Amino acid sequence: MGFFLETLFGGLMAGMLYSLVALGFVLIYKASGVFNFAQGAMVLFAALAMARFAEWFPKWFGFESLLLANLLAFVAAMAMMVVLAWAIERFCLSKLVNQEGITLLMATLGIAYFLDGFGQTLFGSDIYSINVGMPKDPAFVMESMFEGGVMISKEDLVAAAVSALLVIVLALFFQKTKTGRALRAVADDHQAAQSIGIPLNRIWVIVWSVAGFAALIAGIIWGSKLGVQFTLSLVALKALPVVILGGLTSVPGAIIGGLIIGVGEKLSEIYIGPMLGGGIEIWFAYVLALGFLLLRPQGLFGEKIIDRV
Amino acid sequence: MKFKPLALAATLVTLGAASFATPAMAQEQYIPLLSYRTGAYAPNGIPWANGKQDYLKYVNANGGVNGVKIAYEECETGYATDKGVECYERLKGRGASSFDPQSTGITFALTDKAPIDKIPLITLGYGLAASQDGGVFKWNFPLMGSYWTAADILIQHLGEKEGGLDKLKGKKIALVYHDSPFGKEPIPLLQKRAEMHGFQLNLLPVTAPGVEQKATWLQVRRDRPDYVLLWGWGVMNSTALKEAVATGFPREKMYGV
Amino acid sequence: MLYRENGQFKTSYAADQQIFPILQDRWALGLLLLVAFVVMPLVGSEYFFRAILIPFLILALAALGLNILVGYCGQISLGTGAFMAVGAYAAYNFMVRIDGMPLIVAMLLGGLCATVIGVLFGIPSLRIKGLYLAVATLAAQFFTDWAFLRIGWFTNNSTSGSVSVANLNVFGIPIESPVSKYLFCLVVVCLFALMAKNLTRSAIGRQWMAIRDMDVAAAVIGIRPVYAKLTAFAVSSFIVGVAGVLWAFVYLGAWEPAAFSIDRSFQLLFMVIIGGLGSISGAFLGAAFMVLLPVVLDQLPHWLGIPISTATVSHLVHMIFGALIVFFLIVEPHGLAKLWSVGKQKMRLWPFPH
Amino acid sequence: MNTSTTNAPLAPESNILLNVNGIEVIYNHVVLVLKGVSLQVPEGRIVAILGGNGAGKTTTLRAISNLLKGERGEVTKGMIEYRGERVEALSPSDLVRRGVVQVMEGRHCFAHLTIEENLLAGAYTRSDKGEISANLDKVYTYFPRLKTRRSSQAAYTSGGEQQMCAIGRALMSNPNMVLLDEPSMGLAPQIVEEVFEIVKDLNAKEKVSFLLAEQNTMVALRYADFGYIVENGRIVMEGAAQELASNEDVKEFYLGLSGEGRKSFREVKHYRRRKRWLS
Repeated sequence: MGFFLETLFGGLMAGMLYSLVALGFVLIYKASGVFNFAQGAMVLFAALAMARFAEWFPKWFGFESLLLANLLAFVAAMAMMVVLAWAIERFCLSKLVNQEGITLLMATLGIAYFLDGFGQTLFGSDIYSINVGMPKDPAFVMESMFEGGVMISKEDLVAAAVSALLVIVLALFFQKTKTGRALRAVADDHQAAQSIGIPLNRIWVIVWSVAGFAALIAGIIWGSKLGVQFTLSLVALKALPVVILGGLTSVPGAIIGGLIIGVGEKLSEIYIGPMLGGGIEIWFAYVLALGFLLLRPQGLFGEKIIDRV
Repeated sequence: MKFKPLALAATLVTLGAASFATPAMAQEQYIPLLSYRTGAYAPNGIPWANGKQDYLKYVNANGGVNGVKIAYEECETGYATDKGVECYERLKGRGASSFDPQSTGITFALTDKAPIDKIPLITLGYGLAASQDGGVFKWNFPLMGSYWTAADILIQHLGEKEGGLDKLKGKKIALVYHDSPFGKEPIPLLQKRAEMHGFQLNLLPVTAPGVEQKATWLQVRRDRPDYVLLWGWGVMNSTALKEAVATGFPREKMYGV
Repeated sequence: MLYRENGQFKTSYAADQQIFPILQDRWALGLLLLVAFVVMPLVGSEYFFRAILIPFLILALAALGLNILVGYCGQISLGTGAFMAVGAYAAYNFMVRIDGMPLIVAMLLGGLCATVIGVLFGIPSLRIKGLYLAVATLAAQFFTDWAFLRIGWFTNNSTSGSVSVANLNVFGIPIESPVSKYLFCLVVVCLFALMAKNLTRSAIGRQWMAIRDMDVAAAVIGIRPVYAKLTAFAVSSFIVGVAGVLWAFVYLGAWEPAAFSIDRSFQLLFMVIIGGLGSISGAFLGAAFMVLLPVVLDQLPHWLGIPISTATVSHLVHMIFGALIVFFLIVEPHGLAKLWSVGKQKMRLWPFPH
Repeated sequence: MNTSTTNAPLAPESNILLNVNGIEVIYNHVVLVLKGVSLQVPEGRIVAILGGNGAGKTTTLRAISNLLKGERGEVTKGMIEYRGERVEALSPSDLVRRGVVQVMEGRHCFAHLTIEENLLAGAYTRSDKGEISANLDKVYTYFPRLKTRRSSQAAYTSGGEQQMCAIGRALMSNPNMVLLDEPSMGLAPQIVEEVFEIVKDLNAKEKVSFLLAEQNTMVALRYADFGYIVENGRIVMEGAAQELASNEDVKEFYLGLSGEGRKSFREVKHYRRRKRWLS
């Protein structure tokens, strides 16, 4: 039982991180109807920038404070993400207005390739570490109930809290503000939004910057857990089943979906995996999501796909 | 019409190949180096590629091998088999005297081609374990032992530590391995050893590229093995260490290749 | 000027409905086939065959298969690599387990197995649409990756999970030399291209396109979405499966599941989109673009004699590649084939602009 | 650039709000759709562009509101002036700020937003909270139906309600001039009348000028002050609405009324100029 709980918690925490990446997908999809495959590359790019700047700034400017280095690196990395958002809008999206979803999807794959190459050219392709002072050691709770207690990683707890906060802020932003409403309008119909005077380019820069921010947070958390390296861009693949499970357009969906996938894959790996030879978590998440989709084609929380002929 | 760009490129490629095919002169041996400085395995690939080049430079600086200098050229594979095959095809025409594919997967793909082209495949501490027997793959030359050697050394070391191989009886050893041909190579040997010495072998695969190990280490924590053999590559190793710390598994009981 | 069809009259329906109604197109195609079948084997170098032409042909075939699904029927799939893998491993098993199994039969059987799996994973398409479906097909990708790695039976219990084939022959002719491999692929690709072209011109092809353009409206006029979608999945994965067999047997010779990873799926989807959705020649153009570009970019510094580390080159190739993809999408979202046909249209009207 | 003399039959005292002069539009660098269209909209009037499918009505509106870019089209010749200012280079959003807003053909409501959210989204260019809520009230008084459906998702409302929502949404930006594309499309005759009544009302009470593109010539001419007939990318006829409605050719071809009963299609007149070869 104690072990089950541990697995459950482990899954929840992993799921929280998937949610963070999934959030980036949802944001961009909601506001521009683009299924952004570059989200993983953005996470990698942001994390690389963060890790390397934190390493370089103290050398360049000759100070030693870790806090200051991290702060400056965070600001610099965020600035890069905004510039990136602007560049993507300027050189790519603005020229692809009104194209079909699949064309936009391909364009983001192109962007992903570009970012992978660009990030590694700038920052190198070795493993780098991000140290933002997250606690590394495990904590044990409920020791009275189970032998050896239930182990929870403190790092995961911090990560979960940060993600939860981010999600609440974003949900409010979308539902309550004028810009949020404009973002949703743009997602529904580019042209109509344009016709009533919503400037597409500005909206897109905003939303890609916000997604860049989500990517940066995700990158920092993953990076400080596991180190920053090229493979970080593959976490996007882990987030995909989350997005389809939760629904492409739902911020809470990304969170709940992440948790379900996280828990589902860890439990399946540990309890079903050995029967099948292990390593099943990679496809289990997808099959789980697929199963859900057969019941609800728009995902758990997605907006109903409305077809009027 | 479709072939217009192709034909153009064809001329380009042949031109390129012609002008750069350094003929293997008597005083020079040409060795293509397949390396991977990009992709998921770059953290291992970069130092390896650098090291090899440094060594070749060192050999050349000391007058080469019996006066024969070594010319080398790098080709980036990104650890992908088809890129590796392309590199092989491209570089073999330039008079390659041997190939070091630097990847198990590429070695597999080239094993059938090498005998036809009569180019030795030199695998330094990786590649097909079965090629240890020179009769099986005549053009494969494993140096420095193979994965089997490595696995065996690990078991012997554990035996020593416990005070004799027979002391391994009843112990639990977990193999956390990269789920690919590379990671699976040592399994037959370890299974044999497990039979011989009566220890229990738990196989825990980690899906490539190896960033997702939470479940694996949770299993390690549940099973509490006496030793963990880590058969990882690239980013998998650093992740494994971090996850091990996060689950509180003692580092001195982990052995990596 | 040269490209003008004045004076070419169609005197029968058959003439009006032929695949290439314009005389110049027929000439061009004939010339192309002549070059492919006769000139190339005479002049091509080994590197050119092994590293460029063979992968180009095989990937073009796979892209062709994918284009039927994506371009003609509008069902996005990110699991193409998986269907290739199914074809390859199935054919491998037929070869290993049945003595004297001819290569062609194994190849077609491999394609059939891919068809079955393709239809199986196509079933969700009846309920799920668009991007949701795209991601759902990833399930096929990851599942087959895992299955071929993990289930020993598929790989004939090879300890490492890597399998190889040797001594290929067709009707007793060995397929070993680069030229014979090339010609074999070329024949297969030509046959399948002809088949695909005709399929898309037939009733079933029109059904696919109707479903693609508006499935509800198509259903209303009596097209069964179930039938149309599943046949598209079946035909597509059959072709893709055969391409998988060629990729594994003819190009690689020895392979592991990583040869059919998700990167392959993306690569093929790129080909289809860059080449042109819903066009047969688009598959070839896209494949040519995707195969040649990295090779050329990779060697460019070498030709120019710029000393630059291979890692940087590789990163730069990634960047240029990504940028070019975006560039092409901006220039012509409907792919190279569309660019080509716009060019043709202009040539027909030249020198008058409109 | 004083070509407006060629077609300025309007009373000289009326103040020209929008002046379109000889524009050509090419799609995708290949297809020439508008071949020199000129028209004017005086302040406070309703002007209709009439014509069949593919005549170039929508393209004209989009050229004015600068929504062509998304369709890969561009204005290659001619000029567009709004209150004497050249506006071809402005973004759609700048135009909305200046008071020109388009209601697109086929309504284009934001399907997943509620009616009220749709309306509020229309006020994106306005930042004054009081103004926005006043506008919202105004829209609700003109379109009482919308008020009853304010919290339902736009996709689930009827076609007429969606059209009203689209017009209402445009009004939220407080425009001087509304470009109205095919308001009658897909609506029941009764609803069409209702929509046009409201348009007339808005024109009379709020002094909003309308440029509307319409296939339904009969209704359009009844509510408009002035009309242009477009065929094949050219203006072929223009005049005050009553004049047009009483013109025999217009009656015959666009209104389906003719003095001598039904005619065969062979005798139907087309207002095409002599066809250039290879046009």
